[in-house]
Amino acid sequence: MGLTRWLAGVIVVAVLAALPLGLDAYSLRIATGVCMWAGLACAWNIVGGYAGYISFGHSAFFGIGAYATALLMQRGMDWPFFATLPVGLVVAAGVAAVIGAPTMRLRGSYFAIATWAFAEMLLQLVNVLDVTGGPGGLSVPPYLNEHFFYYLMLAAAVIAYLAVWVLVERSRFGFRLRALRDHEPAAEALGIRTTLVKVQAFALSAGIAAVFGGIYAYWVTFIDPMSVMGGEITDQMVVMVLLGGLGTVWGPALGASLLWLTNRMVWSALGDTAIYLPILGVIIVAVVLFLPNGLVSLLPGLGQLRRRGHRLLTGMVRKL
Amino acid sequence: MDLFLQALANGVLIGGILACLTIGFQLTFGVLHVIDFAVGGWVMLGGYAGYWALTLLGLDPFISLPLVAVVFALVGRALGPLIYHVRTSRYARPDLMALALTFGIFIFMRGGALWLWSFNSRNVDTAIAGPAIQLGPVALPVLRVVAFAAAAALSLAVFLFLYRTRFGLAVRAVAQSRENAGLMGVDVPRLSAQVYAVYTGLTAGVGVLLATIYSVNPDVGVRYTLFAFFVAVLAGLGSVGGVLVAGLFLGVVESLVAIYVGISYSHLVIFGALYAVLLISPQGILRRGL
Amino acid sequence: MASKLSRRDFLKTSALGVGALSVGAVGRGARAQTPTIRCGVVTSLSGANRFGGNLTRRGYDLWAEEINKLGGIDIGGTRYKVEMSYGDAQSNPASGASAAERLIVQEEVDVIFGPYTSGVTLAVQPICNKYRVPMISGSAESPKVWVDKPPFNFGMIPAVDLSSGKSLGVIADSVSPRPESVGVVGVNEPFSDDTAKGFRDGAEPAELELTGFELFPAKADVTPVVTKLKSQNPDIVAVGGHEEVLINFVKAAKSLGYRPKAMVMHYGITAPAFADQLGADANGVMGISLWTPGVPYSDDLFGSAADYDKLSYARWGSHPDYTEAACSASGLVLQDAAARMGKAPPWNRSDREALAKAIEATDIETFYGPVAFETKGDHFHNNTRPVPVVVQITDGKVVPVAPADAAEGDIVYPLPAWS
Amino acid sequence: MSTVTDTRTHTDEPPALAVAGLRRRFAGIVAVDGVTFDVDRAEVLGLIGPNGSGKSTLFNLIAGALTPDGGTVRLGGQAVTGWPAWRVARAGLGRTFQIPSLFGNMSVHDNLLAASCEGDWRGAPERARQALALLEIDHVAGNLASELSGGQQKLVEFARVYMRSPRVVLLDEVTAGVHPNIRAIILNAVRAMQLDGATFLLIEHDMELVREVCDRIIVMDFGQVVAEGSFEEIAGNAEVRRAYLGRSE
Repeated sequence: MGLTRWLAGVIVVAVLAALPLGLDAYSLRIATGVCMWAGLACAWNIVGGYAGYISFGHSAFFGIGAYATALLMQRGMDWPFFATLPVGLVVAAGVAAVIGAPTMRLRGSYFAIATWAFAEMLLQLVNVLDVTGGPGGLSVPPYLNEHFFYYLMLAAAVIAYLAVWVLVERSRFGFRLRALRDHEPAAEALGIRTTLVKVQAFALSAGIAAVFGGIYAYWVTFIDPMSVMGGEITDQMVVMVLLGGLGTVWGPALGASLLWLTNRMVWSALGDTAIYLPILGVIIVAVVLFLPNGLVSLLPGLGQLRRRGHRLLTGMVRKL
Repeated sequence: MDLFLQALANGVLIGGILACLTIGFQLTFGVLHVIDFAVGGWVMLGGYAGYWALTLLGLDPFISLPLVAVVFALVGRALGPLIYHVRTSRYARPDLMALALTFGIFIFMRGGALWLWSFNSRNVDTAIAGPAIQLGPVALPVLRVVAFAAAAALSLAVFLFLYRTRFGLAVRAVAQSRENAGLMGVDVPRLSAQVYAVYTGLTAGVGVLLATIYSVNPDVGVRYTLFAFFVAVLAGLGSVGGVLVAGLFLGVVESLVAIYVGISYSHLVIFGALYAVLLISPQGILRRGL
Repeated sequence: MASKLSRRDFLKTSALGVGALSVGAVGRGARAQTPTIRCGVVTSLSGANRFGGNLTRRGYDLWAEEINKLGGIDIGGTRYKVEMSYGDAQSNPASGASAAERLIVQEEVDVIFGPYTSGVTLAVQPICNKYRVPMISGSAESPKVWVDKPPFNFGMIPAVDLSSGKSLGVIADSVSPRPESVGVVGVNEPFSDDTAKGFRDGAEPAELELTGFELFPAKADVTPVVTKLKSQNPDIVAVGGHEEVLINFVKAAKSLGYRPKAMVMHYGITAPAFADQLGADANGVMGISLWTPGVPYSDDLFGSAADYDKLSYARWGSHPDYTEAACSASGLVLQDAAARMGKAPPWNRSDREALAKAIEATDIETFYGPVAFETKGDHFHNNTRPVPVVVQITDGKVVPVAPADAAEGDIVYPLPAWS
Repeated sequence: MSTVTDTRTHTDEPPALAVAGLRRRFAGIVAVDGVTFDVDRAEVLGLIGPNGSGKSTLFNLIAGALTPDGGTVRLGGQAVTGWPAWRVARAGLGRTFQIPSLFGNMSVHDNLLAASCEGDWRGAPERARQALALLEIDHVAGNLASELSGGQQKLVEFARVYMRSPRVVLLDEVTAGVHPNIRAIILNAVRAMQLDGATFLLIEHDMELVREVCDRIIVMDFGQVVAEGSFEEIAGNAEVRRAYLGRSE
């Protein structure tokens, strides 16, 4: 099993790594956006998919990362970019841990409201503060190398997915998470310290989102409250994961790629994306009603195909 | 002191309307166990309905209000079974899937409104206007006073309905225990859809009131969803009685913070308070049964 | 060209479906025969700022249509047509940057006409620097846009800190008895907050006592704001905001029976919606405009300011405001600079750099007014020449009332009680 | 796995589970009202009583899912009163729920592995093999838990308890409504664990089963223990008859 998986993974990553050879700067920008959204969806999925806690406040963590990077790179601070990412990660994870400990005692719907309230509060805060530039936002010293940002987003996304795959699919941590998602009292009865596990998951998820926020700030070179903390960022994450498949490894990547490419196509074809929002709404409703396990559940043959491929491959390896 | 009284009056007038806005939301939670993210969406659509009734039919919003409520009740009656279906489905977390469903509906409403009517605000003018009523040092805008009265009348109607009719008895029974009410012969799916209809109709009606006071644009929904959440959480989710106190409280707090702390901080304070209430007492501070 | 195109498309479609995005790149075959000057417009055609965004687009388009009627821009005796392409910034900085990159890379534009909002402008500036593409902004009024000395960006409208503050002094000096105090409020959003800060900072030079300064969120109920102002009771109330907030503000003031002696707003009251929605209640509200159809300027393409007003009205069905005028004048700047540079299109990287130098040296008069860009200081590349005019709504019309040399009507002060 | 060192010789060792004066009220109703009893090591104690007599609340209080208003719970001499459920579980308590509580979106095998997250993780696959064999569910190991029949779910839930080798096991109506074959498998597993030294407290309505496996029985009504003794003693107890027959269910 492992061999085919790894091989498939390596092929996908190799193709993605070769992508800049065939794309102009603009198309590469879109590919960079796909990587970013795939990473954000992956981050959201840790809490929303694996732990079963719907967060309506993840824009806050994306924003924390973006503001951490932008603030530390302002004149006078002049931090090197890569030094700012761990700061955003740690701050976001810390904030998530602090607010997560009490909020994650709340049952699902309350948690959703609490995270939403938290994100809106933070949005108001950056709007009011002087240090964040208020509504006028912050500029970041530009570094305009589209290949750099593509590879950086790609690397961050690959690391995020690997982290999820290793931590959630392959380790005790994942078993704990999925157990508490499916039946919290039963998980507790098996000795799983659910509140702690939830907080860990929330912090991990927030940290990953913050890293993408940091890269975003450096990439776009300008941030303001609405563009990095607006509710639409959370909306997109939720929809991407729901569409791809809640609590699956590759579902978020699938959902993110499809939605972001659709978004950009609608945008460049119609020159207007007002229609995009109602489409998002319809997708959510349709997925909840008809496809609760997301698009990945439409690929039942996938496992079979993989098994067959694996048999073929191991047979070949043995012959060699 | 004059300023304080004026701020208090502003807060009470708006708070009463916010309380009315939350009643339907609470009924829905009590009976369907669904947190309807789209509550602000119904307010927004109600406001637009009032606008179109005025623009196309020339109806004053206070006349079109019942009409709007009936139309949206029908819409809610059609949508209710879907929500009931998801809530009682065998999904891993039906409560969250139902929340996600209403979230999708909300995005659809907002996006649809943006797409159809774009970003600009619409005024819903009414014949009820004119100078403020001077009550000593306090100026009471006529329109707000009338809207407050209308909201109070609507709230009273809902209470009479809940406590004086057979239907209301069934609603309260289901809110107590869905299983037992079902055993007692209540058609729970049907009743749930009917409650959802009451909720959408009532909320859209309040949307008309709010549109006359402010104006309506596709983005107002988020704000009203926030207010409904706040009032509901403070009152205790599902509690209809606590809503009146919580609504007035929200209105007054927002108004006082705006005057004495700075209006920039009013949202910050509201969100912070909502958050604190959730943490300190998720069951609500004014928790009382339906 | 054709072979390059097919290779590019081939690579794209083969690249894991991302190729599906080459939508913007198709249909670029005929370019080789008649060289044109390719202009990109990056502005918010959707999103929260779509109205302003579409105004800018109208202004840019009107210039392009007019110049193409003459056969295009005259460079060394030959006329080259202008070809416009558009990128929607969705009122979002990241989308603005994407749009700019698409226009530059895929549409190969030579020059960009800038966004409506300052935030998007700030995100597009680095893209212009990277590809050495000049950007002329007919909007974007935040002073922040110019602080970092953007080498390729030029702004037609004086930053709002220059316009809103000065206007208080103009009003104070134009009426009697001279007002003594001003209360300033503004929406906490880009532009509006800069406007409010401009008013605040202008109070002292205008010898007005500042009774209060407060920013409030865009979605907030303005009743408390009005309540507070009423208790402070300044002579002049100055509001920074877009038309929607301004409309709500006037409604709230009326509902509480509050009427200050003067109400000044900045941008927004000249928008048709303001007078339409408020009706008689709009009368008496003052605003600031950097251009009105009555200004005494003219140029060869559009004629006088009044001619421009007529032309624009005929084309779009509404009277232009100063943003549209500044956007149309942006084209005049390009026209003038291209002629002075003297190089026929197609332009390469160094030509575009030369074009930027030429734009920097602009010193012309247009129907919009004189245009010359600062070359040092905090308003680097900002055209600070236009003088703000105080306008007042009288019988539903926007009438310039101060300073005296631009006035077309009498200033109403103090305002009469609400009808 | 377990450490069976001839227990019978140490008669003065503390009881495996000791409950004393346990009390809990909900909004005015006293659900558990001063319950006291001990369970010895490797003993099987049956807990019977009409619906609403407080049995499940008692379970939740012992397991830490609810916090008692008063009284103590000791596991092998260690006070665990008021501990959260996860901590009680780590102290050696295993339980099943009245309504099957499997991790529905995980396979049967993963359900078992999840039980060893906080225990012998390395040995989990081997232990899972044993559990699957003992409860005869090898053939559904790869199935999603939510796709199983009701009886199979009971088996998996039991297997999950078995995974942790708990010293004390609480079983809540573990054979209610299942096929006789499955009932036999569960009984067999109870005996196997009992041989390894596990102690059982089980809520049962199935009197046949109670007679078969329980060493001792306590009867609850209105939140209190109303009788205690062997099956025969209980069967002849007038109090019990009144509790069951005097009140319609």
